[in-house]
Amino acid sequence: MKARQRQLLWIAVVLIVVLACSFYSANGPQTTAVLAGTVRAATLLTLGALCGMIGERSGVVNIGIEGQFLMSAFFAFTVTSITGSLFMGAMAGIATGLTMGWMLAAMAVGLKVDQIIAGTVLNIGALGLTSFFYDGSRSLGVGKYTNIDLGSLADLPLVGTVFFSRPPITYLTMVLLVVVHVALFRSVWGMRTRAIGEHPGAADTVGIDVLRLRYINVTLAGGFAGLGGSYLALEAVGTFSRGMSGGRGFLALAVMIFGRRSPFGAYAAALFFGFTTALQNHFQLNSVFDIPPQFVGMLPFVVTIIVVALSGLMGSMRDPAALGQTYEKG
Amino acid sequence: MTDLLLAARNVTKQFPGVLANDDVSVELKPGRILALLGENGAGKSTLVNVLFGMYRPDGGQIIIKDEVVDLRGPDDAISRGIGMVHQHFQLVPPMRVVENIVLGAEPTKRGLVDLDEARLRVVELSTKYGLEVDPDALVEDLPVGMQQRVEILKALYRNADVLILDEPTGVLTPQEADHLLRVLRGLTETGVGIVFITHKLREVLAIADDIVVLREGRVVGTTTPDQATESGLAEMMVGRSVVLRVEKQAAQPGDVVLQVDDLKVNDDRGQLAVDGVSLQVRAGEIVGVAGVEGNGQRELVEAITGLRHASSGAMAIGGKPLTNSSTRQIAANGVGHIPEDREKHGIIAAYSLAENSVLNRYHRTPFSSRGIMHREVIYEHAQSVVEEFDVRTPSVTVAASSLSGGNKQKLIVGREFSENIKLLVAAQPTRGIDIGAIEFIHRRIVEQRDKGAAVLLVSAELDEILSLADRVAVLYDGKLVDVLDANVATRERVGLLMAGITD
Amino acid sequence: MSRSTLRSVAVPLAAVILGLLIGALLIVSQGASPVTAYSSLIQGGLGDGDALLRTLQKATPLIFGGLAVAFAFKAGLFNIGGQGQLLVGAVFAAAVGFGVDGLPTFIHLPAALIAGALAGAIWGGIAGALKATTGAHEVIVTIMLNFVAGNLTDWLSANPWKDNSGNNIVARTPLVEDSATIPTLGAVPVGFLLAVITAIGCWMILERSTYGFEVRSVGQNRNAAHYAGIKVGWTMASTMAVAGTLAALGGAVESLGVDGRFEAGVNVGLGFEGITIALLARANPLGVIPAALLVGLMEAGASRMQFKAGVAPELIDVIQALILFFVAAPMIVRWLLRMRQGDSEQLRLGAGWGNS
Amino acid sequence: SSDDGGGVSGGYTIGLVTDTGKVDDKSFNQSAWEGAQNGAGNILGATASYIETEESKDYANNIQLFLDDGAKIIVTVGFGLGGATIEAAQANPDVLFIGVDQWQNEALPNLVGLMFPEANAGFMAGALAGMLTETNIVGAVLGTDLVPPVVFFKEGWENGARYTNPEVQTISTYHPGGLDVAFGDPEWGATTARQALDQGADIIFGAGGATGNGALIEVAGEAGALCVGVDQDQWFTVPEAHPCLVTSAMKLINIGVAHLIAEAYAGTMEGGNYFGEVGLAPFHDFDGVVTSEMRSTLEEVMAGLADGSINPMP
Ligand SMILES: Nc1ncnc2c1ncn2[C@@H]1O[C@H](COP(=O)(O)OP(=O)(O)OP(=O)(O)O)[C@@H](O)[C@H]1O
Ligand SMILES: Nc1ncnc2c1ncn2[C@@H]1O[C@H](COP(=O)(O)OP(=O)(O)OP(=O)(O)O)[C@@H](O)[C@H]1O
Ligand SMILES: [Mg+2]
Ligand SMILES: [Mg+2]
Repeated sequence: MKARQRQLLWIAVVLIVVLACSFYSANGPQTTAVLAGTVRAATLLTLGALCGMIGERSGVVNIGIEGQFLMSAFFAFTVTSITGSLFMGAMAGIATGLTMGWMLAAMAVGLKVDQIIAGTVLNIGALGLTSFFYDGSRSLGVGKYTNIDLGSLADLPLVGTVFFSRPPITYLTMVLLVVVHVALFRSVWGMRTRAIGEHPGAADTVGIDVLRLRYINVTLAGGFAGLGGSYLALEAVGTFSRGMSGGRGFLALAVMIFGRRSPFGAYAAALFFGFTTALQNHFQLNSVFDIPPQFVGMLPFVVTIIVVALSGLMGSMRDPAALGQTYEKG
Repeated sequence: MTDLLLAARNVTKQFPGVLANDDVSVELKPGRILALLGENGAGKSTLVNVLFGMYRPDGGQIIIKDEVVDLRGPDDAISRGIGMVHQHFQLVPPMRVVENIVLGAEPTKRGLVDLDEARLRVVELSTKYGLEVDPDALVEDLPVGMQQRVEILKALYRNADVLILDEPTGVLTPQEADHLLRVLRGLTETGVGIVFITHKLREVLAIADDIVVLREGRVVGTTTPDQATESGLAEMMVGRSVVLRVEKQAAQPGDVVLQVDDLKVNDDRGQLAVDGVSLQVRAGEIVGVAGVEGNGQRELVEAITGLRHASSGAMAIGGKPLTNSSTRQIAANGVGHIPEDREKHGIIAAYSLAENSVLNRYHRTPFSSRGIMHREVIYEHAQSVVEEFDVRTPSVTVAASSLSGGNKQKLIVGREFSENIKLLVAAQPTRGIDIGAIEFIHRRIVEQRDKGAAVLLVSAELDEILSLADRVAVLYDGKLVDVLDANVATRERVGLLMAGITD
Repeated sequence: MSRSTLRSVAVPLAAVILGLLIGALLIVSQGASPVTAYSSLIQGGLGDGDALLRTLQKATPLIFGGLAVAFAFKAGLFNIGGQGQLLVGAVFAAAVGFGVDGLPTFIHLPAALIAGALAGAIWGGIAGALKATTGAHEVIVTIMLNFVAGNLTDWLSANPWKDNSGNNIVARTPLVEDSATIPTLGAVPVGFLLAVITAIGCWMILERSTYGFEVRSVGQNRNAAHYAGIKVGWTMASTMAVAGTLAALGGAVESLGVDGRFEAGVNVGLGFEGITIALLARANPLGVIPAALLVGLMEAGASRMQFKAGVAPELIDVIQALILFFVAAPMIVRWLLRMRQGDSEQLRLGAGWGNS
Repeated sequence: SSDDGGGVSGGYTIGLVTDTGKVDDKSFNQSAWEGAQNGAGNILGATASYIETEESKDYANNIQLFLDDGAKIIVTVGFGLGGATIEAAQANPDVLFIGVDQWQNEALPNLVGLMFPEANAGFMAGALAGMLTETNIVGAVLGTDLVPPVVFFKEGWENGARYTNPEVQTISTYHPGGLDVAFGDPEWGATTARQALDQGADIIFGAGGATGNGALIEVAGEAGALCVGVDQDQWFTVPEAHPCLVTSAMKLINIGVAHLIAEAYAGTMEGGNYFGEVGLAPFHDFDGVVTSEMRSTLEEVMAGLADGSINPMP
């Protein structure tokens, strides 16, 4: 099965490369635009998925990613607007994410509040607070993060624009993907994290402090959503507006599950979703089909449902065994 | 050399409403094996959990290597050289053997887990103690016997010189159990001290140096194997005399009730687990299915009871073909099923005893009609099951999760026996329960047989098969290697068949 | 009132008070008066017949939405799809409501409700059936279906079912016929009564019927449910269909009893609030009623609060989050009230999450 | 005049009810609110206050709150409030109503619908874009086709571009999601604007609340690309867009509202429809970019639109 999956993966990769190249030779700018849009739309979803993944791997469901995005975007924006420094803003976003993560941990791990409730508290609270305190007269002032070309790589056709001419948080996200992958599957922390998500009792009996590790992980994971919020306000958009996360925290959750709770899986799922989004814009921009935008707009969602169902048929994935359960010692 | 490896001095542990350990004192010296005996709920697990730092005692002292210690948690105990193999394995199923063994004490290289180093050490340990395992296998793919080796290796990896084993043989075949006992003996020769909990008196007499018997949280006796007998120990545990042999008349087999023809069944991973089994069970007889766990027993039972799809072959009950029928249809044809895994299949922990007592017949009259449940009827039914089957519980409205293992089992047996059944499929019906309850359940099974039911008994417990079955079928690698009459089925002969040796 | 009822009411009550107290701090931080704010909030929600009517109207879809989440929880399923289910229910009920005429009320109104309910059953059932047959996680599928439903209903109301009369330029259907309109009795909308009856019905089904037993068994232990002869897949699929029906009824009642038509963008967010309501109610169908009334009251009074005290209506969201937090973390409330810890009062829903 | 929510009983009160949205939305609610404040400022002792509608079901109630408070003039913003406003006007003949973007089929004496020929504004902006583009690709990132003014802006924009530049390729896209998110999704606006830029567009029209603003800000980050705002002079509402904002296709809601308030106060307001002004915002930093040739073309276009010789939506 493992080998079969790997085989399928390679076939998919080759297919994508071949298709991309042939489309590129047919219409360069449009192909570049679609693929660049794909990669771009994937960043936020990936950051959210990383946040959710670390929580779920530790046995804690996080449905508060949406709220974490929104609150972090708000503070990233506000701090940048006050200090005039994008870096300070980005840091503030991460700090906000960590704080939101800590609040989730305090509720779900410390106070043993039901995890779904804890996440919902974050979502409603963030929407309410950011809307309540948002000051429409503020603006970023310094302009948003702009693309950094990676030397001559950026001049390559197609991949240059798609991968090597990107703003900083996008690059950082790609680095973090690798870091989280290595940490999760190779490091001591990762091994223990996976253990407490699958069988906290077993971890406990070998002396791992389950509650403490969950506390730490859920808090840390918030940092990824926080970076996502910074991305949203400082890199993707360049301002704040009420409810600007627009359900992407939930989409990130879907992407995480779809990507089988692994960093690269999630990235692939996010790219896939980003692709359907970019494709749908492409169809409209270039009047490829003459159908109402409402139908074109369904494309990413319908395709995702179909793919999730098909991949379920191909071999269902399993949730971490202890997911959603409060751990009681003894 | 230390004198006392591990000791409890007047340990008291109180749970809400239960005094689980009451002024308990035990001692373990280097190179010795201490056996803890007692019926379900006597406080054995509680005591060893206290010794391992999982629970904090409410009173008394713990002594490790001549030193009074205050254990803050298992890591404290581990760092002092205590290792424990829990009653319910504490392994992470989707992780590799080697990962499970080093978890919590991982060797590292450049900040990452050094699995190569870990693998080396695991192989080294397993050859040294005769505990062969494949370090890269996923634990979830391993049979229980293997999983237990992993548990023991886990303790040894941490340089334990005290090994606590809570009911380690409960899930093993006789061969595996014997092997384990030999391994434990070998360990004591290196100076390791062992605390050993079991319900099997034979094992205690075979291996222990000291025996401590608990009842209702108190030590009721301390003895040694040369002074003790099986019946004496049993009486000390239960507080009354216990019949260890099952009293039964010769079987009076009637018509064929269960007919299985060339059945093939796959396991969870899609591998062929039951490979063309044909079998008959007649009314009024008990057919025991012996076999090392993982040789297709589970899949066979699940296919017969409708929990699992058979890929080919046929199955009929009372002449009615029911291959791949639903559990409900099969039950409706007079089949009672005591499932192997009571927590997984047999009960719903959050449900009350009353709801559990109708778990697979809530949809029938008199428990419900036209889609409406009749709560009074269900309540009364549960009351009668509880009374008749001696389920110890304050009331039938409490959640089943509050019952002890033995009492959960009695509830299930009571439920399955509360109707006239043509066929009883009993899988591991007495696993993990104490002698008193075993005696009770065995008597009930024979009673069913004598009322004319056909009984298919699957057990990893060879003694149970030999004492109950009228015919013994042996499964090996998914195939039925032989069916013996009880009078020719000796321990040795069945044991060899279980190992796949047919001649 | 017995001691135990008193205790079971004490925690939610204290949670509400604590939420309002913290909310008062926010009001003060904005330079407004909490007393004015809260008194106008209550007046706006209960002050007169109109206010009461609006509170009940707002509570109605919240009850349905809360039930849609709570019912699915019982089978261990997390229905985030209330929004989509509500939308399809609303648009199909409206379509039958305006598209057919000449029918007597006792046929037309039920027909419109059933049309909405069916649409919701299908919408929820898709997620359930996919879960049962392919293992597709219901959380993913219901999230995606929300987006699809939003687009679909927008399109329907802007194209085939658009109100082309007079000066309408908006994406909305024509008004439903009188014979399909849910009436109001004084200050009490009949839709609200329907919601209350539905809540009681859900409770009866879950606690007293064999189907409820099956649903709960699947939620508690799928393996044991299978052992007990319950068709696990069918139960999951049907539970999601029931949940979809419940949410859709909320939408149908909005179209037929409150708005008089379906209009794009009008029912936004209603479906998501069901999650809050279900959680506030601790997934108990009967608890959904007071939870929805509380939230409905706050939402009905929010405009007046802004009008009189100048406090932005988003404050309501913050207070809701706080109340939910205090309800879910009863030890805090108990500690404040010096109450003894209850045994197993802690609510557990998340356990249903990790068992796909 | 008071500039926050909260009714002030007594005195001459002007009430404003927003569509679902906030008075600081940098868009039509904000513009209308500015108009109401200006209108009140010109009347001695008058105060203006607002209620922000949370849910469209509250339209009638929110109007009623002002009626109960004795408001003399009530401004309702957005076509969504059309129905509720007509009902309130019929029930309260003594109160004057101004309905922004609300077309009046039948004139009521106390209700005026403030309408704008958005297509004209879009056409002018498009005409300018057609002249400014070097790649001959102009893009539009729009709210939703479910809202007619957005459609008018878009059609006008495309036709205007073609009018001055027959070679031009117009690439436009509506937000593909529901009405609930169409105006509040700057992330999509930005991503889509980028996709249009990557495809070669060098001037982009952002029309759709926060969604459109996202597009403007994205273009601001692209050296050499231009953007066009909508509704108000977005130079002032979206300062982040300064690097690219060449103009905005304005519908001067604030001026229209203030004007109608003055008429209402003076008792000269006539029921029915009133057409407010549309036009292009100043070019600000891009004054030098717009050549005098372009300016004269724009003037011709404006004249043509005014006398009907140019049809912005043929
Ligand atoms: N965590 C707990 N909370 C409450 N009561 C407990 C807990 N653990 C054990 N008990 C109670 O303490 C008593 C002793 O239980 P213990 O597990 O030590 O029994 P045991 O001798 O190991 O039984 P068995 O043979 O079934 O394993 C029982 O009455 C049990 O119900
Ligand atoms: N939280 C708890 N509250 C009450 N009793 C408990 C609790 N946890 C465990 N117990 C009881 O502790 C005892 C020992 O638990 P354990 O898990 O060892 O089960 P057991 O009785 O040994 O059953 P098994 O046959 O499955 O081994 C049981 O009687 C169980 O009911
Ligand atoms: Mg025990
Ligand atoms: Mg036991």
